[in-house]
Amino acid sequence: MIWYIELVITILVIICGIAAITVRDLLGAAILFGAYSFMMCLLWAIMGAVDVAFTEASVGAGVSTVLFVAAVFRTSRRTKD
Amino acid sequence: MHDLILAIMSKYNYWIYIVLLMIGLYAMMVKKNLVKKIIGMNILQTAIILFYISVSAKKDGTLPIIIHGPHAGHHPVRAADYINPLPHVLMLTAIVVAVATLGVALALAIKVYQQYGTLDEDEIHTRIRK
Amino acid sequence: MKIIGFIIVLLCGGLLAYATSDFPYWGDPASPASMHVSAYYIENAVADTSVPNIVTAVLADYRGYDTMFETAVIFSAAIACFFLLRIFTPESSQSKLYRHIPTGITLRIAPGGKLPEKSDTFERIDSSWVPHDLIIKTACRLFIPFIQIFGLYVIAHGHHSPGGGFQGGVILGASIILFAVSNDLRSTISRMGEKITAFLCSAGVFIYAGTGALCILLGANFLDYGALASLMGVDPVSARSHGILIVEIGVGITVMAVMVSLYYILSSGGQLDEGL
Amino acid sequence: MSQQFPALIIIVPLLAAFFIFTVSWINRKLCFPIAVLSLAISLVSAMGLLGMVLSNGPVEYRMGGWPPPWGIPYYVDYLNALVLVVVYAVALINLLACRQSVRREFPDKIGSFFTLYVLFVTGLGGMVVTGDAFNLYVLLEIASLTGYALIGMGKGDAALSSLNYIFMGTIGASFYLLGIGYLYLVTGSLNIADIASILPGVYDSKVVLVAFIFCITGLFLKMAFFPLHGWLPNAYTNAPSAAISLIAPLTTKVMIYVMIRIVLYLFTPSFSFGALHVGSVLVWLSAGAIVMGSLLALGQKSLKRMLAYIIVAEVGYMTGGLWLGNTEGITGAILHLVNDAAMTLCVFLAAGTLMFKIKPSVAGELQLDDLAGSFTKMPYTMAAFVMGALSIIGVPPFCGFFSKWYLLSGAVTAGHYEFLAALLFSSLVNVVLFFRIIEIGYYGKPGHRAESGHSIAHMDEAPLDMLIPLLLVAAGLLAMGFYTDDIVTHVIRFAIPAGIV
Amino acid sequence: MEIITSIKPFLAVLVSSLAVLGIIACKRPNIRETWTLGAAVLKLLIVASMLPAVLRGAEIEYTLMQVLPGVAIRFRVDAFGMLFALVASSLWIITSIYSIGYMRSLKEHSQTRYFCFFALSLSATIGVAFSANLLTLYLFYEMLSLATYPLVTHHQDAQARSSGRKYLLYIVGSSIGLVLPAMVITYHLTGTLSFAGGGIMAQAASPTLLTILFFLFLFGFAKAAVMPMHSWLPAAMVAPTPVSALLHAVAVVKVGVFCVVRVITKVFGSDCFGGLHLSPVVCFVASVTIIAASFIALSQDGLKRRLAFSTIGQLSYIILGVALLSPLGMTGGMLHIAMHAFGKITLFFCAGAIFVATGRKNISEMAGIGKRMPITMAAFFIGAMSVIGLPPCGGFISKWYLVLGALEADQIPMLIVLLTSSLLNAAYFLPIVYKAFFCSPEKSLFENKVEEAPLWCLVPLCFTAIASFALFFFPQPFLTLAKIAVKSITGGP
Repeated sequence: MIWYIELVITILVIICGIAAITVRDLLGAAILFGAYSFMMCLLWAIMGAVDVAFTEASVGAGVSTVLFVAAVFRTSRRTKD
Repeated sequence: MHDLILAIMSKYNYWIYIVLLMIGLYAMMVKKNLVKKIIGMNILQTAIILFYISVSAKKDGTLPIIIHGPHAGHHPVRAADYINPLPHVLMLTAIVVAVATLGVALALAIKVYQQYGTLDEDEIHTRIRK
Repeated sequence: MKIIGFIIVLLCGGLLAYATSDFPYWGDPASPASMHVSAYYIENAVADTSVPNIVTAVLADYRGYDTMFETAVIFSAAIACFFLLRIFTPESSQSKLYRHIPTGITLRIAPGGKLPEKSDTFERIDSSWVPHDLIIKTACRLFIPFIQIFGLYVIAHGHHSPGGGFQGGVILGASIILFAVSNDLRSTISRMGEKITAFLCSAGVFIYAGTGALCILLGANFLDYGALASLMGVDPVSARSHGILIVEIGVGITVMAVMVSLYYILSSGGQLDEGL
Repeated sequence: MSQQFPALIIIVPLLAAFFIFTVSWINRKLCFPIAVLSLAISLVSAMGLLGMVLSNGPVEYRMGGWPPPWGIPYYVDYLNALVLVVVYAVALINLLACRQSVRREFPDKIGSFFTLYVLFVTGLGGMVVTGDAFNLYVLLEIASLTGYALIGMGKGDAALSSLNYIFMGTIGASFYLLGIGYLYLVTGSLNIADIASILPGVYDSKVVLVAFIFCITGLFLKMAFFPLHGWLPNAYTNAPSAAISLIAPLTTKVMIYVMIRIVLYLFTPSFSFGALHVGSVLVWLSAGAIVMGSLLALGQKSLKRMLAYIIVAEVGYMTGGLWLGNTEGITGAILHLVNDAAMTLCVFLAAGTLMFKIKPSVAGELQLDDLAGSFTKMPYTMAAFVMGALSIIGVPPFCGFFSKWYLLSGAVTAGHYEFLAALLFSSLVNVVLFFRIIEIGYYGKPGHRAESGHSIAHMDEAPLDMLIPLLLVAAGLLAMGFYTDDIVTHVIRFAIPAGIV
Repeated sequence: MEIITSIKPFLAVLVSSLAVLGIIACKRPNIRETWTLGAAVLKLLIVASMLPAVLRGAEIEYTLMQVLPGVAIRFRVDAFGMLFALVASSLWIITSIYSIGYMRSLKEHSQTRYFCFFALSLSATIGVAFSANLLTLYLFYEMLSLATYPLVTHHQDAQARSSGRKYLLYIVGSSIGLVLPAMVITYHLTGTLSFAGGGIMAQAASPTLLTILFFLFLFGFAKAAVMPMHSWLPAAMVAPTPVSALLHAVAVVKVGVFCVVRVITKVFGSDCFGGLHLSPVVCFVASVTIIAASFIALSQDGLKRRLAFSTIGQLSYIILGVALLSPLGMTGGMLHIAMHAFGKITLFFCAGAIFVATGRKNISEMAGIGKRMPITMAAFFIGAMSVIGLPPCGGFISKWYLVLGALEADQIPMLIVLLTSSLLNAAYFLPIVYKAFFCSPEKSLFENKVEEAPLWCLVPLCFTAIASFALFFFPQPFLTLAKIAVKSITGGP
């Protein structure tokens, strides 16, 4: 029952990961990275690592994204690759 | 053939983490934009965390929190019932290290931008040569 | 470069895949990783520390030394950002924007120019100012207290449920960051200044390491909370549990302060003047 | 109290770091004394620890009172007691020397500088004494993070090169973490001694092989072994001189110590030298590293950059010495680790002192030509520099000669004549390098820089509190040369595990 | 043979290094030079005080410190080392007196540095003479190379720079590139580096390896100026004359020869050396050097350059004598160290005196100078005779022993070489004397009243001239020392 949810999340993780390093807008990349972290944290929650998932949700999907946005806001969104 | 499928299916988390690690490494080596490199760095670290978590997983094991409280019966704790907690602990530390590195890297990226006015490595190098 | 990088990446991937064929099956309870050390933790955590959440027990007691340095890593990250990016500029050296609230006119005060006197008709605004959305502001004001209470709960309840000092600290820090995002940086800093965050940064880790050092003074090894029993007047096992709580609080304080100060420095590019 | 020494060497600087940062908001003048005091206490306890080890064997300290492998133990044996003393001595001497230049370079960030400084030393010290593979990773990250920050504050392209260093360093650390994870997968333990005891059962597993490859590759990245040295020269050239004279002597050396620890004590010699046959390959690689490092150093115009490439070559010395896999070679590697820390400290301190007095013609980078006439203007600094140079060249009775001697005889014993040739080659290249500098300082007339827009009139001997530590180190080079045999017979001989011919 | 343990050898080495502190400390020239002279005299006294014991056949030993397993920094005074130390330390006094006069009358710059490194190089020389094993030898050898660099390049101009480069390239390059690996291999083969009467190499390895090792040593000690490692010596003549006099007629070059002799006699041992059939090869190399150097010397016009090439030739006499492996030949070779030192230093002093008085360096400009500077040129004549090997001068004795040695080893070609080279020596020295005395001087010598050099310069050269004259009649104690040394090597009666 649970396995295809896991499969979907797995695929989503990889997609988000690839998207985060390919989109040509750094703000978008930051947001995609947040999504990636969140998917990752779901994956870990499924594997039973609740503490790690909790941390990743608050750090990876939360603070890291904010820091990325702040940094992009201080520099520039423009990128060639 | 069948057991090959089995081998692949039974270890698919490991394949995922390898793929993610390759993505992160690729981004760090090939991408020219510094923030992209930093994102790649984080993907690399999360990939390794995923590996550790996969190591810790146990079939039909429950969360590493001992059943307790008034309703808990007093049956002995068996290690096979609970997911291996040690990698979780290590990975909590690793996540912290990751975010710390991220902070410093972003600070340096901002400093670089203040200095050269761009985040693209090639442009920075042309500016240095000038 | 692209090609070389790609080759190296493939090499690493191939190497890892090559090793994977010798891995034990996924989730195999008999794999050596699950047998040797971790089994001991699972079976004895409650007896040793009376903390049901094994992760917390291992994190803060068995491997408490790691966790102390994990906190020190965070701390040093904050120092590093401060050291790298902080720019001390005198107040009157950059031009400022003021907005006349009744008319909505924005006036720019040149460096060294005379500032309007403190009154509610003028408000200082950022250079990249957008009119604040009332709904967002109010909603954030409503949420923040509950977020913070939840953060405190996560810290305090780490013994029995997922969570602990680190997660709770991040949540607390996130709440403050949320406030800074919904309002502006200056008003946040006026509530929680740079010195306070710096002090909290050191204080948290100081609590952690100090607890350990206290154990040394009490004649035990470093971080051996059992020695605190004589101070607390409880048996060593629950003394360990209390000690874990203390260090979790320390971790929480540090992490919160660090997250906030990281946000301050990064979002303002070092001036701590205009934020996101 | 003496049984708490292993904790004290780490705890005192750690607490001091937090204290310094808090105090710096109240009174900046207090930061320096606190830092000196804490490092002095650690140095004393490190020496006491060495004494304990010498008198009654290795010491074990259990953090939190938990017995290994469940808790995190500290094992202090002959090897890391020695390295520990070196680390803290270098850190303290450099700290004493760098006060003025810190005041000049970061007037309003003194507090955070000293905090980072002390944290960096703490990380290195912890790495040296810890007996837990994962704890080593955490400490490694502390040392690296503070190192990035210290380097990033330099002039010129410091920020960029430091960012580059972060990327390389993180890849290296992650590889190390991955390798440890693989080992954990097959052994289920993180304690170095415990892993070493379990490992022989699974030598033939591919996992162990890959774990070995990733650990060593990560460490090579961190220690700038030749093909992976790209980050080092830029980072070391642009770093502020107060920081670099700490980082350059210690970082690579401690990483080499970690490699020695991993190779000899984690994957025991029977695996490293016996089961897998990479020894001679790595010796060839290090011979190449030595030659390339020396050649690249020849091409440099900037003083620090040249010294940085010399470090790359020296890393080759020690790696090769370890992988020769015989007693002389490993003795040479360990001895050279100790000596090279002192020699590098000496030359980098001298370079920092010169930078303190001479205004470089290129921003932030002291060119070789800027040294014209320095012998007449700053005789004592240059004397110390020459002593360091002679030690690096390997002239008796300076300590550099004896470690090189052990390496050479190890190469002869193992029959690796290419390594012998590489060592001699780099010695000759060092002669050329340093006498080029000495010629410039000796023949060059200070006046001729006047038309290039720099008046050297203000150039004179450095202040005493920079000069005294420098001369102290220079004298230490001689002393260590004379007492080589004591170091070897009383310490290093016991540091080499049994089973090495 | 009795072994006396005494700190004296170490003191003899140390004393001039300690004098350096005094020289640096005081700024006033007079006190500075007092320090130098005092140290020189003290050194000579210490060395001389060990003479009786050595003449008695004893050896004095002092171990400073153990540095490598089985290898210590150890001093050991035997007859041969005593001979060399005696020569060097006695000539140091004279040279310091001379250099005081020279430096002052030419008003050279940075004399403090000059005297410091002079003292340092002297202690290095004595250290080489007294060293008891290869490591100590190598230590002081390197110290000498580095300490003489500032002396050679004293003038700090472009020429000095290039010559200094050449000097370092040859000396340090060869010692690191050739001697160091040779030492390491020796240590690996034999497990020790200390000198022994019969050598330490006997049957230690295959003859090929031993032969290679020997040539590494022979050419590695480039200070011996065996061709093709000779061309640093003429280049080093840019140094001030006292430096050339002491270092390039006595200390540096003789140290090189000394090292080679030590390697032949004490590391390989005469038996092993003869067993490898190296003797004819080395004799051949040496004789080629002798003849070629003499011919080149003929073509040199610069006085100091001519002296330099003559030195190259004379050095190979010593190597030749020892390589003959015949007792008389060895005696002659060792004796030649002393004899040639006195003769050659006289010549250099004269060259310096002429330069001080007239500022001339080339032989072609010295016509009739003898009429103006009779004493100097008389001394020059004596020195020349001694170097050529004509009686009644010290040089004759050593050369006589060499000839006898060649006969004893019935190496007739070597005999021919010796005689030819003597003729060549005469050919390149006597014309100078002839021109100086019997050619009509050119005007300029009369116009700017050329006088004898100042007394500070004149007295030393007269002294050395008389000394090399007297050594013909009283070759003691050098002859005795040489005989003892040879006996200790060959073990003969």
